[in-house]
Amino acid sequence: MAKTFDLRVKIGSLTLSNPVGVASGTFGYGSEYEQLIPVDQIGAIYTKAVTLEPRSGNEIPRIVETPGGLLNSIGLANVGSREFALSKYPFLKGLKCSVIVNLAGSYEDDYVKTLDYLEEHAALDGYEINVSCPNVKCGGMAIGTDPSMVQKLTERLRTRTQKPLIVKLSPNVTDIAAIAMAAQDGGADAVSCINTVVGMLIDTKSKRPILPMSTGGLSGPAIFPIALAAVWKVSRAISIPVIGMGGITEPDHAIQFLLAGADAIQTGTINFVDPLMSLKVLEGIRAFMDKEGLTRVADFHQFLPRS
Amino acid sequence: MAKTFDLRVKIGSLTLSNPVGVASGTFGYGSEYEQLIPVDQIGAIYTKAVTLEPRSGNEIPRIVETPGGLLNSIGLANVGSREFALSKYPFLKGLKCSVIVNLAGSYEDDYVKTLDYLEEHAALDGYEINVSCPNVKCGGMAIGTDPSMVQKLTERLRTRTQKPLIVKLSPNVTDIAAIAMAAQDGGADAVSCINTVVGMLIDTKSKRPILPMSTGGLSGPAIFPIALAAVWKVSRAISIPVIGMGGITEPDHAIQFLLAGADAIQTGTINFVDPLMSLKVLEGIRAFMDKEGLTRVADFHQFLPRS
Amino acid sequence: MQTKTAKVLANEVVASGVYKLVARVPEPFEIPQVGQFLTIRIGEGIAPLLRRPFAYSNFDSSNGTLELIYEKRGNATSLLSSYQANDSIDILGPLGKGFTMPANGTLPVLLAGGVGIGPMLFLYQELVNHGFKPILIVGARSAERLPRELFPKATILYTDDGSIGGKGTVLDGLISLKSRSLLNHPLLYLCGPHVMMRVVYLWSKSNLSKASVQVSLEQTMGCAVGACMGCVVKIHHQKGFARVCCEGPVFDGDLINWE
Amino acid sequence: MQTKTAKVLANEVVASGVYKLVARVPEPFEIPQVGQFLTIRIGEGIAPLLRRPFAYSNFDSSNGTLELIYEKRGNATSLLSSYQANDSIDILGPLGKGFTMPANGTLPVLLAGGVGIGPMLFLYQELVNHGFKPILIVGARSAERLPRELFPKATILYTDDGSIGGKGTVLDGLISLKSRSLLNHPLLYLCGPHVMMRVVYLWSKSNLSKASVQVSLEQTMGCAVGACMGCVVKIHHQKGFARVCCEGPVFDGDLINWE
Ligand SMILES: Cc1cc2nc3c(=O)[nH]c(=O)nc-3n(C[C@H](O)[C@H](O)[C@H](O)COP(=O)(O)OP(=O)(O)OC[C@H]3O[C@@H](n4cnc5c(N)ncnc54)[C@H](O)[C@@H]3O)c2cc1C
Ligand SMILES: Cc1cc2nc3c(=O)[nH]c(=O)nc-3n(C[C@H](O)[C@H](O)[C@H](O)COP(=O)(O)OP(=O)(O)OC[C@H]3O[C@@H](n4cnc5c(N)ncnc54)[C@H](O)[C@@H]3O)c2cc1C
Ligand SMILES: Cc1cc2nc3c(=O)[nH]c(=O)nc-3n(C[C@H](O)[C@H](O)[C@H](O)COP(=O)(O)O)c2cc1C
Ligand SMILES: Cc1cc2nc3c(=O)[nH]c(=O)nc-3n(C[C@H](O)[C@H](O)[C@H](O)COP(=O)(O)O)c2cc1C
Ligand code: FES
Ligand code: FES
Repeated sequence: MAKTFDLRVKIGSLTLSNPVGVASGTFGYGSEYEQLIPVDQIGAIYTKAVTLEPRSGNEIPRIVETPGGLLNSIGLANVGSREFALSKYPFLKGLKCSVIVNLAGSYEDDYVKTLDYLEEHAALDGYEINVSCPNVKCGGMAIGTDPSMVQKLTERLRTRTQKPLIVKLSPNVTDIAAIAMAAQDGGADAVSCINTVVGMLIDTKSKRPILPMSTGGLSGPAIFPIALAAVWKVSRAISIPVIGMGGITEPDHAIQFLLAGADAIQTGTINFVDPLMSLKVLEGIRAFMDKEGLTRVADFHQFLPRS
Repeated sequence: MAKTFDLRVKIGSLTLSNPVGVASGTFGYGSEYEQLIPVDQIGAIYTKAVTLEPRSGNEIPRIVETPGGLLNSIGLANVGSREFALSKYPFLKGLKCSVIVNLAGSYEDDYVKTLDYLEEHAALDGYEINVSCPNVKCGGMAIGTDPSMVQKLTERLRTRTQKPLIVKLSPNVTDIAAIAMAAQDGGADAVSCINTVVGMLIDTKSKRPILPMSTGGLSGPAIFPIALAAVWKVSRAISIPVIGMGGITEPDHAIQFLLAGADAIQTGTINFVDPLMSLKVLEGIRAFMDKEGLTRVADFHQFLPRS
Repeated sequence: MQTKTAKVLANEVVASGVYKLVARVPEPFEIPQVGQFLTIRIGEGIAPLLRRPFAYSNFDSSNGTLELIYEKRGNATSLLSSYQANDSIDILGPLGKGFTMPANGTLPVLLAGGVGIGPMLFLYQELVNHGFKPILIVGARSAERLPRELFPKATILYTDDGSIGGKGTVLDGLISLKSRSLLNHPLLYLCGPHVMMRVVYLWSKSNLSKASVQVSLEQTMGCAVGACMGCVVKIHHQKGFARVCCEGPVFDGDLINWE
Repeated sequence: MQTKTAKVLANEVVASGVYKLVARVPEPFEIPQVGQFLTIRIGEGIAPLLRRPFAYSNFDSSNGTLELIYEKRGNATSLLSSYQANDSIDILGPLGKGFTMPANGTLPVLLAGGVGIGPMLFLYQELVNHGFKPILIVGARSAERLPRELFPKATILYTDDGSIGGKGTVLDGLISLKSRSLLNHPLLYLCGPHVMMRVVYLWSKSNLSKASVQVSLEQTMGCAVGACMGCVVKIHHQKGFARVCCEGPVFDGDLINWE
């Protein structure tokens, strides 16, 4: 007696087929994982950050393991908007699942120009505005830690697209709820949280920071409790959807995000470890709903009401 | 041919015999560990927080394990300043190692009154001002996330004691360096960082937060890279000594803190796992200095100069 | 209390999901009292991170051989079940306050639920050695969860599903003792799930005159030596809470706030 | 590329700190090219977290048996060395671009340093199968680090301490080949520590006319499938970097920015 669940999630004008996405920077442009997972079954793919011009990214090493985590300093390495439109867009456009482009830049204008370019040449299902990358000298987190800059940027982007705008929040702030409110006030359709936590390792042999820019962004299991607290707080401060991520390694973590107030989730670092985990998480969510008699994703919020 | 090392560290008017301390809340009032470790060899004991009045602390459970970490919600449970003076002070006073009292309160006045009381009735070697506890409704982190409040509190305490004042910083801020500068401007002799990171877990069976106040403080290996980045930044913003802690589980971690700019370190959660780790860390620091030809703790700072 | 590297002598399944670990502690060792516990650092990694507490279920002071009975519950106990003879384990103990021995002439009744059986077997033996004639009632979900070979012959069994012994809980066992009017000034010793202890305590206080009840509690532990205030239980006392690790794990039931 | 649960057939010490792992991959399996690699999820916990990459050192396509040679370096490889026959391992492969076979008549010279030996043994075998007469030069710190039983008979050995073979590095081996004037239009294949490959590459470019050099690089990997941009190496090309996991690990030495 298989029950039917309504797993759909609405983000602005967009309906995701299910709440499980794969996080920006951990799933490339989708095609890299094509042989390892039936990509179309994922709720949403969030692309690697796209900037107006191509970026070669930071020096090496860019990745190092920490206790229960991963510290990265990719530096928004990406092919740039033109090449994205030429070589990545066709594949992504052909997918049945929703595709959200992760948008990054150094200054407000960069975001605007990139959005304009993509709207015209590579229109997909929505934008995740990355104002929270800790691995670039300007832009990124510098914007994402200031509520007024977040609001202003969101407002400007809002006037230029009907597509869903999702603002991706940084955990490296005193009051993440204030940033979330600024995004909501600016007209965002949703927020996603969290991006990576600023972290560092030093090589005691060379006596130098391991990463070229000294610090990097921490992701993976270690940050799960931090991410859950962030989603919990943000969910209680705003009324638009919240997309939770950070340290998911098993379905139970995703369920915790949904219970905390998230409407959708993203698997990140764990995709590197188990490329099928996003769909295992989806299966686990379904099994939980079955066992608990939940029929819609919103039912998760009845236990710890968002407000 | 055993070399001699000068392991001493100066914090204001106080000289610690070596850079390794045991963190507040993880070593009780010292006597609890007496049978397990030669307490006198530790550089400094930082007591469990002392508040003016006794506090029974938060509801249960107060402790839960996370991936590579420990989430706690003790809520500053402690015997209060009078009982501290009566029953804890005599043992602590008899120790050969330095003893720093961790001071907490809800409002600025509480800190002042507690300090005054202890100065008169239970004078030890210095005070660590806990403005960073995430597990109490008021005080704690509410003060520690606001530079002007930190400066004002430090200034007030400064007028009332000659003893070292160490301000303990919270990582749950946008700009930890700004808080450190406020402490320095207020007259602190040192800062210690970091206190725990706000985190949360939800029990998907009961569908409730596991901790009674929903969120708690994350410590242990998971937070090590976050703590190291904090110490690195703080060390580059101020000139007073920095005491590093967060996630140390082995000597190499402590050495990373010292290289990042710390003058001393504290072992915390790991004391629960291996009660001897503080002294193993000290031994590891000594071995590193021997191998690298360092003779004083300040020599660690030559590789990555603080400013 | 002391930290020691003990050597595993055996680690075997004694019932479904239940194991008995036997290990040798090198000299000089401290001899645990009945009801005390130890903590084990399981694995060497960061998950599990904290040491895990287990009650002694036996201790041979002639050669430092300890025994414990444990249930596979999560990460740490699963990993513990993979330890084999000759492996080393990092232990810290003995810890906490154990059971108080009864006054002469008292009838000790021991009620164990689930893996609460470990300390109760130790206590049973100790009471017999001291000349008492204790009664032991053990409850479990079903027969296969009971390590019956380890039990004294006269053990009274109860299972939720009636698959062995009486159908019901250890409280039913206690009630049927009462109907046999064995109980005057009984001394009850309880170890098991919190709800079982609560129910038995409350029942005995209203149904047995002058019953005194000792309970062995569980709580998540950080330090296990009284330093972190993590392992508390609510008590009827102005300070509000007591630490299970050092003021317990054995408490007089009257002290506990059973709410 | 595919994820598979393979079964360990053997995992043995073949030299000091060096192991050979043999595992059976269930059907249907993909057959790796020489120079490709796979990643293994070692343990099931959160530390080590990332999968670890290893080059195939052999593959029997009749029954899906893979071999790899690895060195115990840190956490993950220590844990890997504890795997035993019949244990399962979670593998992902084959990954990356392998070696290009030489044109007929070319003399392939293979230089391996340390555990760079794995893919070189595979390549050697493959070249022999294709009718080439490759030369294999292997270097290590000292004799006991060399799994010599695995080497073809004619292997030229060099050790830093001279404990076996020539005293020096594989470059000394290459230089002495030149003096024997074996080398016209040689095709060099390198796998080993970055500095060794750099030195050999630079020397060969200035000392051997028309040498072409293929190098197999190592870099810390996140995804290993080209998605994360984590594993890059600097190249002489406007895009600045190439991903080792999918554009390599084998590169034409001329492309690499050896700075
Ligand atoms: C004083 C005392 C004596 C005990 N004696 C026994 C015994 O004799 N036999 C036995 O099987 N079990 C005993 N326990 C319980 C045992 O400690 C837990 O079953 C074990 O810690 C579970 O760890 P886990 O990782 O396998 O499970 P997890 O998945 O981590 O947790 C399962 C449950 O175990 C408990 N637990 C987890 N971490 C801790 C911790 N750090 N400290 C205490 N409890 C924790 C929690 O209640 C949790 O819900 C005792 C506990 C205490 C406090
Ligand atoms: C394409 C490729 C092929 C390889 N083939 C072999 C082989 O055949 N035999 C062999 O012994 N080794 C091989 N290596 C190296 C092997 O992957 C590392 O030795 C191993 O990952 C070390 O892990 P650890 O936890 O034991 O050591 P750690 O203590 O984690 O690290 C030791 C060193 O290993 C490297 N390393 C750590 N994590 C990673 C990672 N996620 N990805 C890549 N490198 C890492 C780093 O250089 C680090 O300094 C190969 C690496 C690559 C990239
Ligand atoms: C290697 C790597 C690259 C990333 N690149 C981006 C990026 O380009 N844009 C972005 O918004 N987030 C990026 N992130 C952050 C992730 O999308 C995610 O927010 C974070 O890793 C937390 O989730 P996790 O713990 O599940 O990985 C990256 C993360 C990693 C590990
Ligand atoms: C159980 C527990 C109780 C703590 N209590 C206090 C406290 O009373 N005052 C304080 O300043 N910090 C307290 N801390 C924070 C620690 O002193 C330390 O800053 C933090 O745990 C990070 O270090 P670690 O990762 O090594 O544990 C407590 C930490 C733990 C785990
Ligand atoms: S476990 Fe720390 S006080 Fe009991
Ligand atoms: S490891 Fe991710 S791109 Fe190569």
